[in-house]
Amino acid sequence: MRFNILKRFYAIVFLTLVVIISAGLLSLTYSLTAEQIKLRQHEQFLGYLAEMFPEMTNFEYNDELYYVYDGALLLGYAFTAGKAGYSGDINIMVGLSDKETVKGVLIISQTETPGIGTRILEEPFISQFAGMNVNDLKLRSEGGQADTITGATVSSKAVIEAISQAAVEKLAGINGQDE
Amino acid sequence: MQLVAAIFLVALIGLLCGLAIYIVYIRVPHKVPGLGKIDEINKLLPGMNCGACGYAGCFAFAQEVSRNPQMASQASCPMLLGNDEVIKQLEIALGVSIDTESMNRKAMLHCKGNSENLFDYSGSQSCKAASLLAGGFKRCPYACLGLGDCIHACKYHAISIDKNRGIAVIDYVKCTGCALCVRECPQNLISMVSGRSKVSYRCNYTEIRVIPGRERCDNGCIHCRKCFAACKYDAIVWNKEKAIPEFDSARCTLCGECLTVCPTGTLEFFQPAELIPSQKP
Amino acid sequence: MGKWFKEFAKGLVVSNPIFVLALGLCPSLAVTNSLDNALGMSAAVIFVLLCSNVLVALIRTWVASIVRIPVFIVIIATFVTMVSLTFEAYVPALYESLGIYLPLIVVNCIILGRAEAFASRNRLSLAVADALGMGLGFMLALIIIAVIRETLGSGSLSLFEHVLFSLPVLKEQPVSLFLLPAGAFLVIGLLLAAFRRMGLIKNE
Amino acid sequence: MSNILTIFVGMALINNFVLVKFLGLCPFFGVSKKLSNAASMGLAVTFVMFLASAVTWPITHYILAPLEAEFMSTVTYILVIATLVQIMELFIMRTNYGLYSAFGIYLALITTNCAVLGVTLVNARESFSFIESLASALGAGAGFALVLVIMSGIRERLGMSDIPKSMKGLPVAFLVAALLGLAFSGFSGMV
Repeated sequence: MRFNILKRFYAIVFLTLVVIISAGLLSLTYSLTAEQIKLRQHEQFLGYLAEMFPEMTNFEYNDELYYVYDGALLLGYAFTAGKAGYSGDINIMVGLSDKETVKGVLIISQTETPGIGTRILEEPFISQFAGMNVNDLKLRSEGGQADTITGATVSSKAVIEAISQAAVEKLAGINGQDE
Repeated sequence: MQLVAAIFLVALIGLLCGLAIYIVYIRVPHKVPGLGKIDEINKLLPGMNCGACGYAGCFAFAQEVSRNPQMASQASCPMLLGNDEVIKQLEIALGVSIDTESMNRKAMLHCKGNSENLFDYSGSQSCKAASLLAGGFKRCPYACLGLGDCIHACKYHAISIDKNRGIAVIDYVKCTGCALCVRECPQNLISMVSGRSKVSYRCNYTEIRVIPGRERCDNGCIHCRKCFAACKYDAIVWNKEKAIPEFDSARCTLCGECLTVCPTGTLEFFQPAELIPSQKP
Repeated sequence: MGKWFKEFAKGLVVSNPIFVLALGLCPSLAVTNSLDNALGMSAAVIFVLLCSNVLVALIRTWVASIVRIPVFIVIIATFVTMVSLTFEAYVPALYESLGIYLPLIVVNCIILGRAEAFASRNRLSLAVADALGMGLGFMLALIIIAVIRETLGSGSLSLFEHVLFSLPVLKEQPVSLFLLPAGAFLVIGLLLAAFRRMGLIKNE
Repeated sequence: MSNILTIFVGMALINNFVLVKFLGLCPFFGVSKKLSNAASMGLAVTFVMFLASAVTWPITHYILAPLEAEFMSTVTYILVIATLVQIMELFIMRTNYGLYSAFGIYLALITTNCAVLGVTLVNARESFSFIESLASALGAGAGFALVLVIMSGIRERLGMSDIPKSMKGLPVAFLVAALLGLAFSGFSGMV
């Protein structure tokens, strides 16, 4: 009788066994690669930060805001912004030379349609932000200075909105922190 | 530590899934009422789902037959024709005797395809579409257009196109009498005849709709009745309303007299070549 | 030995997964807009296809038939997630560009198709042959499509960041249709017709 | 309420699963020869997508998220989908054998359908609420069925038309898909 029960429930036992083994294997690989991924992401970010502030020697980081220093001199601030574009998330890094003016904008990762969406990386669009006043960081139609790329409206609009939203939050942080 | 909990929970999901499949596998009523019998009959049937018997596939036919068994004898299921032992098993299963005579049928095409094209048709390659265009592109409005609607319908690949005459040719041996092609032909050129018929009347022209500029081809029957007069075994009966000969396959001896005497060559042997005595060398 | 090679060669041209079986189209259309992506994706598919065919062939006698499909698909999903984790850790650039299509290799019809149709019914060595054949056939097809799409779509063909060649006129105004999904359909359709015309693949 | 509608329309038309997101192409070419098959396949896939989203949402939010085991989401989702399809197959086979034989191989094909797993992954990535993920599943299913029916209508018509020998069948289906893809990319600006 006992064997019969095992025989009948064999299918369930087998499936559960396979699931346990696969879940175990996965957790193993996950724990192996987890800090590697974090390290990789951090490294990548540092690279972008250095690109934004070439003379940076060290930086402080608290509540998602980077304070960039050259020795003791405060060079500026930097923060990340992210929004869903046409076919995936777009992550952006925004650098401020001081509380008002934008130093520059860098696209960290995007999976837009190559040739169309990827034009947000190219010259006219990406460099328009440098030197722009912080509260102009809105669409031209909404009273700001930033304009989208014809033909890639979804992607470029996503970038501008991401920057403007993040700027508003972070500036509140900086001003609040100064007072 | 959290990973171990995650593994445990995912394993739990796996267990639940396995359990769900198992329960459905056991609890859902294994047998649709009477499925056993239907399954048994279904196994005997060819499983081609050709629809010749008029039902949506062999399983539906099995359901119908298991409900009223006498219906089986007029069933035009082609595969049952050939092998007798399947019919015997079916008779046992249904508890009724099936006479196979009424089952043995073949498809016959009533056209020799000798009428030339009136215009060069390059539209949709289907007889139904072509026949909508002023009754087709052939001089004779009843002629076979040779675009193969019947070929697509035939599940036994018994019909092919005769390239030089441009008409369909039905292979006597492969044809299982499933009658699927009859519905497909827009010119209703194909009719089901008994498997034993010897001579075929290869013309479909009737005076019902006379269209100016359109007439029968050289092989069209001119209703001269010579074949009726020439037949020594009076195997031909003259149908007065339609004015066409009808053949009694029991009396016909395949002597070929009517074929030679017919001025337009409308008649042809229907049996495969090797069965026709007069054509042997 | 002959049988092994026949199974292997079958996957390359005669029953090429993309052109003949029309399986595994989802990733192949999306990632063939650049040669690097295509190579990355085919490497991942070959690895997963090989491992899953081997494992499926090994356990085919023990697996209970009711749970056959869930078990196979869990095995494939495990391999794919491992591949995607390692890619994310060690080859992030490729991981970014493959995007959602990397986890979708799990439901890539070739892998479960071969596991279900072939590996679970043949012995190990044939399963390996089939996996390699199908994998290389997939890679071959992906490379051909990627070369055409990238050259026409972006005017130049680059392999791992160094440009192989670039077409003079197309460099300025590339035909960006080919980078769009519709372009991928076009390329595969015309290629398939060309292969049939050349007699490589038999007509329907 | 309007948010759910935008998600439904968004999934059905704007980022239609087959022609914009490129998921579920294998059955798309395999099944679209006959209109009746395409319609029943579309229905079956929508049903499985709905059930799958309903089941995977609690798993994501109450099991995977709190334990930060997102990397296991693919395995668990595909396990749930395979089980659902298996149960549906057993259920249909037992109760309505005629429909089962009509479906034939296509039922098993749903498991390997990238669109179904795609829906669950998108639901997780967009972190929809329960109702929203059901709406997105229905939208994706409706989009899939819509495109499948359009494609099979065209392919049946093409079956009879005068096409060069080497283009017949699959190649012409790809070209039709290309044109449909372009047409559907026209929706992209709507939402």
